[in-house]
Amino acid sequence: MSATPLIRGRWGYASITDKIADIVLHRPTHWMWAAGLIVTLMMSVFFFGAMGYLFTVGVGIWGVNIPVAWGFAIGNFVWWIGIGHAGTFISAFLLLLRQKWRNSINRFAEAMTLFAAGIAGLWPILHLGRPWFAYWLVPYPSVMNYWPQWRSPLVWDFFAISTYLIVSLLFWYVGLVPDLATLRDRATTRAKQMVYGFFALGWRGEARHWARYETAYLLLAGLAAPLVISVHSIVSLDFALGNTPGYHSTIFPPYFVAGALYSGFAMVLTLAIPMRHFFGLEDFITKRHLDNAAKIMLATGLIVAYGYIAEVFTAFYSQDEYEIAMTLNRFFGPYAFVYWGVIACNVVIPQVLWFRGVRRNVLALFALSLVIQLGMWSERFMIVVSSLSRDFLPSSWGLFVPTFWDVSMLVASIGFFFFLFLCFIRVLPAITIFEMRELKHEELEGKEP
Amino acid sequence: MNAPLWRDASAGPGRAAGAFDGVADRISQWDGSGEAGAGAFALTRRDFLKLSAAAAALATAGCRGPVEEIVPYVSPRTAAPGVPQFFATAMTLGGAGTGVLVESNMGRPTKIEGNPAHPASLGSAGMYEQAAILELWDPDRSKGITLRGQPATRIALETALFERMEKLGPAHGAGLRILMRYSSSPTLAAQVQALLRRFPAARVHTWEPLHRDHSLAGARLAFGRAAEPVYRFGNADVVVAFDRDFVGEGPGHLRHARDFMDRRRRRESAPPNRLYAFECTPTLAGAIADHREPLAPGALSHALVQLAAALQGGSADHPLVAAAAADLLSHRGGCVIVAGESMPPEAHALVHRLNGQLGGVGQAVEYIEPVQGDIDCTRSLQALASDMEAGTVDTLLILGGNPVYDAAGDVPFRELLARVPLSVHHALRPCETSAACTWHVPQTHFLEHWSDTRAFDGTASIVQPVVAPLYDGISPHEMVAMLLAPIGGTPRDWVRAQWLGASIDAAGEERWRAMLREGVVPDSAARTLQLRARDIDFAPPDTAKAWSLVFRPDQSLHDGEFANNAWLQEIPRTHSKLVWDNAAYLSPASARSLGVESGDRIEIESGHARLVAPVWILPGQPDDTITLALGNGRTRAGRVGNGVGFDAYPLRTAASPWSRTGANVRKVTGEHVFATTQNHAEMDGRDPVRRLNVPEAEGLREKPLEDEPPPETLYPEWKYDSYRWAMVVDLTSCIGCNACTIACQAENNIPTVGKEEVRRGREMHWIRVDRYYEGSHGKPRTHFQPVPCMQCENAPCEVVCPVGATVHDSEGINVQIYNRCVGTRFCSNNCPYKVRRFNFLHYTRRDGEPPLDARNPQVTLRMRGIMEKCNYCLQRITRARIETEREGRRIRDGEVVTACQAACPTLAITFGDLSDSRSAVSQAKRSPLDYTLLRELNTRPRTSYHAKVLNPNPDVLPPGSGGG
Amino acid sequence: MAQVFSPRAVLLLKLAGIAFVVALAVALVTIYKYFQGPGTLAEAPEQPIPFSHKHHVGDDGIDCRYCHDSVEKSSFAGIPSTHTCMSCHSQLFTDAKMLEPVRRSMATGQPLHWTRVHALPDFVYFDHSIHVAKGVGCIECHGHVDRMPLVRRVASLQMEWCLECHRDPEPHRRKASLVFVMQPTSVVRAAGGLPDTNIVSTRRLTDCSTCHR
Amino acid sequence: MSAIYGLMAEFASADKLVEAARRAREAGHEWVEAYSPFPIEGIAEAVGFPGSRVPLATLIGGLAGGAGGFFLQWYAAVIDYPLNIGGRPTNSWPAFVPVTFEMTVLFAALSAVVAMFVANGLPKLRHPVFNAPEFEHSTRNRFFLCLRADAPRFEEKQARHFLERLESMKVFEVPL
Repeated sequence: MSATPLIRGRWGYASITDKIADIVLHRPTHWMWAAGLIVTLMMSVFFFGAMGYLFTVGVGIWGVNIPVAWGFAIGNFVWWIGIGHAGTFISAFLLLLRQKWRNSINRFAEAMTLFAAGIAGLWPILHLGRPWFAYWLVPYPSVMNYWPQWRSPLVWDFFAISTYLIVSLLFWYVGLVPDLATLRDRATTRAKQMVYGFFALGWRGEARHWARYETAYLLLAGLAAPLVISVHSIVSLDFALGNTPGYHSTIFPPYFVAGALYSGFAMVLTLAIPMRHFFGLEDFITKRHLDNAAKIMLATGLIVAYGYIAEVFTAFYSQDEYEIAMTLNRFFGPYAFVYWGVIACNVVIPQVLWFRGVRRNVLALFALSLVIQLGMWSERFMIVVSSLSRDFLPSSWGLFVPTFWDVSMLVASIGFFFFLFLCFIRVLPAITIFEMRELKHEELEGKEP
Repeated sequence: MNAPLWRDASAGPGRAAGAFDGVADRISQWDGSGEAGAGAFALTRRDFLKLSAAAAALATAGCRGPVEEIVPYVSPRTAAPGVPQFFATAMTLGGAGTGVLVESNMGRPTKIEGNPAHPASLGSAGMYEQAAILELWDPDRSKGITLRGQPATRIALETALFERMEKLGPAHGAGLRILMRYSSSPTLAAQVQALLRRFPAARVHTWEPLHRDHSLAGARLAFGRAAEPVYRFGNADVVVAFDRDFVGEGPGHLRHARDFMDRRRRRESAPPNRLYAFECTPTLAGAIADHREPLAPGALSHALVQLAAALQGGSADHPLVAAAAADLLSHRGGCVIVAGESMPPEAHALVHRLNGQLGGVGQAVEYIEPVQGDIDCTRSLQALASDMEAGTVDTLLILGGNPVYDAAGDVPFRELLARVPLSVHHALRPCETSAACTWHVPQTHFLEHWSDTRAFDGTASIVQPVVAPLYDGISPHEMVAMLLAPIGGTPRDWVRAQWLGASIDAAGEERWRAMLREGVVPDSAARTLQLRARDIDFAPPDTAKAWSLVFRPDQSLHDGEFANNAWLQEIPRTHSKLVWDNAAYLSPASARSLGVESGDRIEIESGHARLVAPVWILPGQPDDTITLALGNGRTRAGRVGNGVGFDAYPLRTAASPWSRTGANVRKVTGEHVFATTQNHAEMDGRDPVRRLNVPEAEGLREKPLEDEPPPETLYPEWKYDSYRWAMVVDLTSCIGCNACTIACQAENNIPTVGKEEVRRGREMHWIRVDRYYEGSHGKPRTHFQPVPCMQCENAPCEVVCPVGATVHDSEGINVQIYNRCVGTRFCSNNCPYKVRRFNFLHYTRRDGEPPLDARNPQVTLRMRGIMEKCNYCLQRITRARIETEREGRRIRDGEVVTACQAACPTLAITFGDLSDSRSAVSQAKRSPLDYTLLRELNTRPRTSYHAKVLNPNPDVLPPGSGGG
Repeated sequence: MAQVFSPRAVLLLKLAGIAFVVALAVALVTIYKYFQGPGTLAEAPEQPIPFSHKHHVGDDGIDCRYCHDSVEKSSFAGIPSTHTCMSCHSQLFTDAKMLEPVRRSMATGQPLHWTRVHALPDFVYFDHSIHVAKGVGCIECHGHVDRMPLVRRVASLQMEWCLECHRDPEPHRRKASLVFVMQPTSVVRAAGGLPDTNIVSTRRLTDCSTCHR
Repeated sequence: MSAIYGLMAEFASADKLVEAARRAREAGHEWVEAYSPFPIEGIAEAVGFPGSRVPLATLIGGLAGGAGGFFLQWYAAVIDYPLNIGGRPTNSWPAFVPVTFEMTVLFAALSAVVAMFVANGLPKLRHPVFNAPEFEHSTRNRFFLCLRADAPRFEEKQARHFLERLESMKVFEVPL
């Protein structure tokens, strides 16, 4: 493992605390942050306006049809939920694996997870023909004596995603409590003191509290780890359990999870790189962090690539005429450009990550993270749309053409995501302060690996 | 049964209230009309009840029952509010009547089906008959009399006409002209005679755009008198068709299809019949033919001449003609040659002679008086035109029809009308012609008036109204009566008198009731004429080199009168699968030579007329011919039909109504966007349609098509302890006519979605007819396959629905619970047959959708965001179940008939209960030809198919002949 | 360092918390109530004529079918025509103020507009005839109309209510000939009025397609 | 003098705090509380923390959630409204697994967090230690040891004397 320290430069408990807390408490608003906030706010407003229009007119405003009954909405859903995986993965897995470098990135990664997963959760509802009845997926004793249909992967989705959201929120909040206490004690105005104080729940860092706290946190991590895997596996079952050629495949769960982390870590970089720059956090989020994230991207990317190969292989190995036709259709059909785009963005280009120079080149990583996210979105589109467009009976084949609303709502949802994130970094400490102190402590103890 | 019927039929004013009760949550008290309220309830969610303005107008108009007694079709049920009743009547199209049964719910006609007792129907109904219900409810119908576009009163009209008649009286009516369409109504004929007796100098003209001048002229050539052939395809082992789509169009086509397919299905007794089709534009007859040869119009005549020669013992250099000749000769007495209207009169004469020579006459073909009379429309219209030109026409009464739009291109009818001082247009809807006339008089729909009509074989039917005129319509008989000296009685009396004389005796009354009840006048079929065709020599001109244009009626719009009918507009044309459009059909080769693709535009110039039309490449179209469908491009059809497609009439001349040679064609810039319901035409080796030839079919007796047991499953078999509904579709019998699709649309309140939505792939038909090509693009073999829901026992759609909105019921039907559906569309993704339809938008609120009153009250109207699909006409099953349960017995085989099954002219669809091993469907399932679609997926469909069996001549191997 | 929260602040927060919980509970109950539909013992709605079933059925003992004449033949029980009313009231109470609307209706031919008491959801297909045929007494769903001066709804008409009987019809059925007897089914059954018809399959009764299509 | 919550000593480093806590316990002081800006290894033992029962709560929560989840599905699909879904058995238990799993995780996580807060007596917005001067540094860079006055055998003078002998930066009273 590299020798570069996880905290660069000469920092003490106090200075770490002040540095991070002041971003929230004292730092004057930067014009770029303000500009970003306004732009993304406008996009968010459009997003909700579009929803209103969608609800009044119907999903017909999108390009969906028969046979392609699922379009952007489901693709976006899968993509967002994928992005929403990195945070909890970082917090949970890396904690269990004693990866100390997680401490400086887990807080904002978890926030990212929450926002992404939240937005992801919107899409299936927007996608419904009658969204106002979405609550029928919730089991409750109704006057109809009728229940959800438990064999449907969509019901599993509902449970998986809501569980994931709740657990991630708990995990994130529990992690926040000591830092909220810090902000409470450093708050300058009464209001801030009250607000932070309220959410800090009167935390006072007593030894027994810390002991129980760490146990609970570890348990949460232990629970969240399988949860992360389960969520995208279940999402993948929406497809794998279908009989459509291009859906019906056992490779989906692992390959979806890998893809999720792939895009998730890409998003972490997309967020971390500008943040560390604008808020001068280079000493906490060091190149070593970026390097590690890049390595994980490389690894998950290779798993995804394996998934692509395996799909093609099984198609021809199985000699199933429908699978073969589907594969050829992906290669040369009307949506071939998407497929090759996916291969380029997710498989070919990311191979540059083998080079240390690239992994430590901030700009290169940033660009790459965007490429990968584009690639992963295209992959979702490829799976959802091109598979449906040509299934069993040639007579029912058809194409999907996105409409203005398809595209604009996707873009707007991205804007909404960044809006939430921009708010977050000015309201809560984007880096776990107490864990940084702990890290410093261990460093002093010479325990730092 | 007077009182109850009368009550039931007259449950009207209440009904209007009823429809609104839905909103106001009140019910009206008039007998049964409360049910209408309940109907409106059951029928729709509350928000559906906010009717479109037009529909509201209708609802307020309400439907009073006709004032006279009308007699329902023999119905197993006792009349009660909420129980539909059936009335027999007849629809006239192109002068020939087809018997129909009209389902009436609380006095509101909601569906039209065939009348089993009627020779032209035998229980089946075509697209036009069924879609006529939408014509009745069309909000664009004329709402009142207009004088130069301004509302006028009936009094005003009557006075105007009366004065006119007074004025014309001295001149014996010189200057009075009536322009009619083909009519086979004895009553109307009698009225016209009376009129001519009063005004000897008056003239009656006839114009039917899809006239039968050629065949009538041919008969005159052959027999020296007009006659019409009546075919008995049941007696024909070999049929040779020259551009004659005898199963798809023209008087009696339903009957022809039935006879032909009955004969073909009877494989056991006799060898199946064989059909040779020499035709230009691909038609249904061509699709079911064992051998089809695409030929340009000129070449067709030559082929016929060759055939004649070959039959004379000469030789034919066209191999298929030779084969056909040989086949005909070896089946003397059991064969027939049929020729289409597009063939020249000489060709018809020649065919008559050949049929006589082959002994077909008396067997497969008989001759009768033309039911619409001996009329030459072309001459008749030209005569009228020249008189209008000369200004000798003073008063012109146009009884139906739309000559301004559909007169031949070289008859400038609009301009000529301007020279007529008083012109009265009497039609269902305001149209191009009414705009050019002084008066427009709303006509009653045939469901609103009394009349009579004759079928293709002369059988007469009484047309009885099942609902009082929705608007102040005037029936044709009343219209003519206005010109006559005032006579007593009502149209009903006139019609009755026509058939029973003035006598009101009990016997007569009983006969009258029987006529109305059965829908046919007993033994009224025309007696056959004994005719011998004389020799005529037919030397067709050399086939033209340049492009030849072919004019055909639009498969959905007929001559254009159905242009405002959304159901018909959205029915895919059988071969091109185009909707809401017509196109210039080109063969692939011709398209290549012109350098055009489907969607490109070409300019066609012929004579003085020129036209720009979008191209659609149609496999099976002969090279160097362009087929143009008439009936599109209406400008004053109504909200639905305006500006759909292009108008081809201007290119058509009186002299050459069906084809023209020597047209100039060039590609012009611009793209046209077509909407088609099927994007991929080949089967890609997946063989959804299994084909075999007779010998192979015989072989199946030992080894059925599907002899291995169904694939293994991990799950225990689900036990079905009561009825097990199932369906079999026989692909041999299916002629691809779309009757099932319309029937389903009418029965199940299926909305239309419009061109743009179809283009997006959002059509709603529950049963679609897939069309596949096989073999070369130039001369493909065409296969049709109706695809409803397969009602899989292991339904993939059900497993993925998160809210259990689609589940199996205990009788094995895969039901869709609309009020539970949230619209995830997962079920559609998981349906390998893609038979599920989704309301992406609020289609039932579209403009042009029928009003609530026209809907089937037994079926929920679906709002947006809901999935829907075929459910084996659940409402019909339920009705039967409730009735039989009340009687404490099981449903008998054949007691439940699905809408598609009822409509099918060839009985291709069998439906019934599998738990009864003697039921028709159980027997069908045991046939060696039975197979299920995508069996390897182990969805265990309840709907299965019988492979398509063809009977090609072993001596010829046509391109792309079938092979399982 | 000073305390962030004064005792008062803490107290307020606690109260707010309690208030929130209570509010939530109330909200849930209200929603549940809402979906229960209007109370099953709802007030009888206003009618154009205060027609008393109590009088006609209870006192005069007129058979249900006299007015609701299609109840055995059709999905719809039938609302009596003005003629039906007048068949008696052309002799009785001919000048009663109360019956003015009936006479007017008779004169003008304009139907009376009653207010629907038993309104099923739009997507439910209910058929009176089969229920009557299978021995489900009127009283089962409509209650003691013979004791109602003005008819009101006694059942929720919710799906759960329908299912209750469809899942186990036996206790709700009686001899077909006794359907119109205004006695509780239990009493009728005890008096030997056990059903003489049979239910083919109760599974069928709980099929979605039995009521929805 | 008014009643106090306890006596508090302030330290500059974690090790000193641990050391102090240990010594305090050895010196027979009970109810020793140690406050630190981050979790310190060994401090819990030093102040004599017996160990938490949060894991047990989590286990129970998880099991309950899982069992409840499965029962809900089984009851709804088999008992309450059995339906023929695509010809599958009403008790399609393999299809019930995902929801069961999610419910297990959900309830385990919830009970872990709830148990932790409850055991810690949180939320508690007001607490005497917040009265201690400079206590705000306990969330920054200072470490505090508190001997509670209400402990049995607490004797203020002796306690103050003890604390002053530790290498603390300062010793002060925590007023109630």
